Amino acid sequence: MALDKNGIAQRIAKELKDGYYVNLGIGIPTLVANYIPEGMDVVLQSENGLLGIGPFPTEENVDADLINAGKQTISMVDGSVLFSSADSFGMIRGGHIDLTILGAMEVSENGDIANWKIPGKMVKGMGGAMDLVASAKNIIVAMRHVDKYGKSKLLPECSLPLTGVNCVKKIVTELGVFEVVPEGGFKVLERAPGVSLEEIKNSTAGKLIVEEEIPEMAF
Amino acid sequence: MALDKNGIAQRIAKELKDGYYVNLGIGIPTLVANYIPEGMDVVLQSENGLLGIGPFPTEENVDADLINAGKQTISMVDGSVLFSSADSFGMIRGGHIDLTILGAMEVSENGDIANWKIPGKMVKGMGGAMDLVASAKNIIVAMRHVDKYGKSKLLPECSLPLTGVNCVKKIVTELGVFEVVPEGGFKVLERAPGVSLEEIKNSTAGKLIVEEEIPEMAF
Amino acid sequence: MINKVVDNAEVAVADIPNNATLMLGGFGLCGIPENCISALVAKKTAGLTCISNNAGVDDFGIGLMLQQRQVKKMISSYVGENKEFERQLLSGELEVELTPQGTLAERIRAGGAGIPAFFTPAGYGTEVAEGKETREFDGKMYLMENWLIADFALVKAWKGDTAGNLVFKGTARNFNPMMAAAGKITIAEVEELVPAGELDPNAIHTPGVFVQRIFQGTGYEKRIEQRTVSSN
Amino acid sequence: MINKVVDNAEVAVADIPNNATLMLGGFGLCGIPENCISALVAKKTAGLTCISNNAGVDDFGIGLMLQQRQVKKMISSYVGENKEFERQLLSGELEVELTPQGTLAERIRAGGAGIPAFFTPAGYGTEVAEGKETREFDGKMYLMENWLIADFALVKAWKGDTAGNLVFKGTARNFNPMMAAAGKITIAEVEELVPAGELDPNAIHTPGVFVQRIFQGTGYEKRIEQRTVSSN
Repeated sequence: MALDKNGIAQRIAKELKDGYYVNLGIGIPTLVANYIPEGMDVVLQSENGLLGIGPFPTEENVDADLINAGKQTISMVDGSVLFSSADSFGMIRGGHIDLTILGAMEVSENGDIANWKIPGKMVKGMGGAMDLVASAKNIIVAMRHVDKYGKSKLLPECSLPLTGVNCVKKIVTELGVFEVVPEGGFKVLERAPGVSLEEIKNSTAGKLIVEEEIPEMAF
Repeated sequence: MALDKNGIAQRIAKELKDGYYVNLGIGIPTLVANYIPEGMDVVLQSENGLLGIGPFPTEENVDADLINAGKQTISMVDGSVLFSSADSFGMIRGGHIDLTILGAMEVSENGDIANWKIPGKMVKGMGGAMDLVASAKNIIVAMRHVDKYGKSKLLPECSLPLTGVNCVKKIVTELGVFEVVPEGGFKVLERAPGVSLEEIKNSTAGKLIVEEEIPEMAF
Repeated sequence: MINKVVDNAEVAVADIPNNATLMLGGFGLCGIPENCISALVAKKTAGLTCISNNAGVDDFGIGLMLQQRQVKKMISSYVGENKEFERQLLSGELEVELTPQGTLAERIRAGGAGIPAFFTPAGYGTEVAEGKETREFDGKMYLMENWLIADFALVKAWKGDTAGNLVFKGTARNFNPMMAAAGKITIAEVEELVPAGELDPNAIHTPGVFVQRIFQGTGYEKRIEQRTVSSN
Repeated sequence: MINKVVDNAEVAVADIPNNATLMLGGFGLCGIPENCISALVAKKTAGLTCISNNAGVDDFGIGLMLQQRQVKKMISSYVGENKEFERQLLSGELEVELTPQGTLAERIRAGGAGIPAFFTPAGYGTEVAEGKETREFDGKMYLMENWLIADFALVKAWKGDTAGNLVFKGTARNFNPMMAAAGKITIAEVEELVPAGELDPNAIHTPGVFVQRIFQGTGYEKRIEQRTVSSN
């Protein structure tokens, strides 16, 4: 059975490692925070100026001066630190964040990503996405495998305006886990529980690489 | 009578204006702090990371963690603020310091300055001088008119390696006050008490501009 | 220490002319100069170019200035959450320059620090790089971006002193410190104004040299965009 | 929070190899990593390239490493006050790259912030500009300078916590925060090490993400170069 958005987040959480500093994008990536394994030290960065995002505050602790990049009220943890936007993106651009997890509209088989603009529709802006994808050492995309019209989002080439080039390393969708390989192509690493390779092939427009028996993902 | 170094400092202090942020170089410029007019608000910047230099500390208040750019122990005043070297030179480079006063080995009639290196002798380095002269809105040089061999330091062209080009606006020496005019040349503004124009002419190798009766400086 | 205190927002923004370029601090509605925006709305200053990460919401922040069509151009990284903005943009009444958030922050920082241009990887290979110089360093591609400087920077701090030193709180810091340094004239509004000497010199975020005018603001609403809470 | 604590300087610098590029914080002898320097002197690591504003004095700071000829090259802005340094430089044993102090600070800041190059006016028209690209912006001439990144950055802070967050004191801050960000591995020695959560998150100068190892130093001498006092 294909994963729901929580399932995608839960699978991505398995990519976390002890000691990682991680930037989580808006949407499914934000949910990853709910699945950080007990006892694992992972520090979440919010690009508007906080390292060490805590849980949402209780009603009486809501502070308008403490929000995340999605403008949600948040809290801090022991060891949290606050800084300016310039320092925050210095941290990002300088490669100090171990992992960036973000959503996408399209990913191409050479790792290009499009996630900020649909021509002809209202443009909201790229926010910090271009800085993040151009700078991160490791980028995992969390997204639906196909769009609402049934069109594959894993493509030979992106059709939408790009956010960044040659940057996505891994993709987790409701159907499986995919590695973007250096020579180009989506290498299938895992199938979602009950999802067939056939189903994945039918939903993927880009070059799919199937090297051996593909295991079902385990949680 | 030609001025001593305190006299030069005292004359330069007359160039200060209320509300100025000022960077004082090592040597005679440091003495200018002793002649800031009573009641005038002038804030002194130390490029190693302090705005608001206070007087030297009393023996019991000496703090090894609080020094000026000349490595002297100092104190702070109410409203002082500490920052990093990058922020300090951002402040300097960004044109936020109103006046820079520094010493020189040579100044040319187009405002070039040489004050960091004598070829063939030990080179100590330029420290912050190149940043200061390239960035300051207003630069006053405090120096002896001639070197110890009697050679003029106000020259058609500098003979020593340059610190910066077209930057010096005014020079105060033991003999007088000189403006470096945009078209090139040292315009005599004031004579030191008892110093004749003849004496100034004899000590100046660069082009001297004497437009009218030159007043004796008053304190 | 030099005293930078003015009475209130009206006095502070009185000489901002039509067609000025402004920087306005804040991320979303967090850390925005509420008092200065109100004063500009009352003053009806028009033709403004506003450099701000966001454009407020329909009825708060820069949105209030958009309602009155005081803004000619926005330089921002993200301008969602604002219907009136969308209408003016689609009708051509409003010009928008979108720039990656980190590039925006760095361009403003560069403006304050006297760095006219720098190289960043953000936007390489995208439409953001169109018309810009690109260059390879250590095997990676970068594009050149220029500094931003404003006629007036309007910033909001938590505490400030009479010498203009500022301390920000939480994530309300965001773009405020860089903008304070990049304004030819910087106006700081603070929740609490104290005499020079009361703030810890070691914990000041913005040195007073960058601030030309400071006043204690009133009636801060601090509107929250996404109130998210967890149960006890 | 991730725990970055190591036992002492010896452990912290144990894997610094010969011929490594180091950054060492401090201005003069103010804010230098005394414990790490002592450990490197004991370890006799050689062939080092040291990026540091100054080179210490004959018998303290980096001067101790010069005595043992552990340093191959210095990148600094000012290297006076050191006879042994002078001797090695004149005899050709030591290589020196002099760079304007603000350019040095900005190159290090750029290294930590992922900016491979930027333009500065400092040194234009001087020998510092030789071989460098120059360019005009808004009628003023600038030269292009590149970032600096080190294999190891050795910084000294006043207080630090187990997560690597640092607070500096007085003018001992100087080059330390930028170097902390520009080291591939950053080692911080602090006068007082506290548990994560004890430092005010709003008043931390260096976020822990930049620090890989931290320890509480011992026996700080904090030598003063120019002890100047005024009478009461």
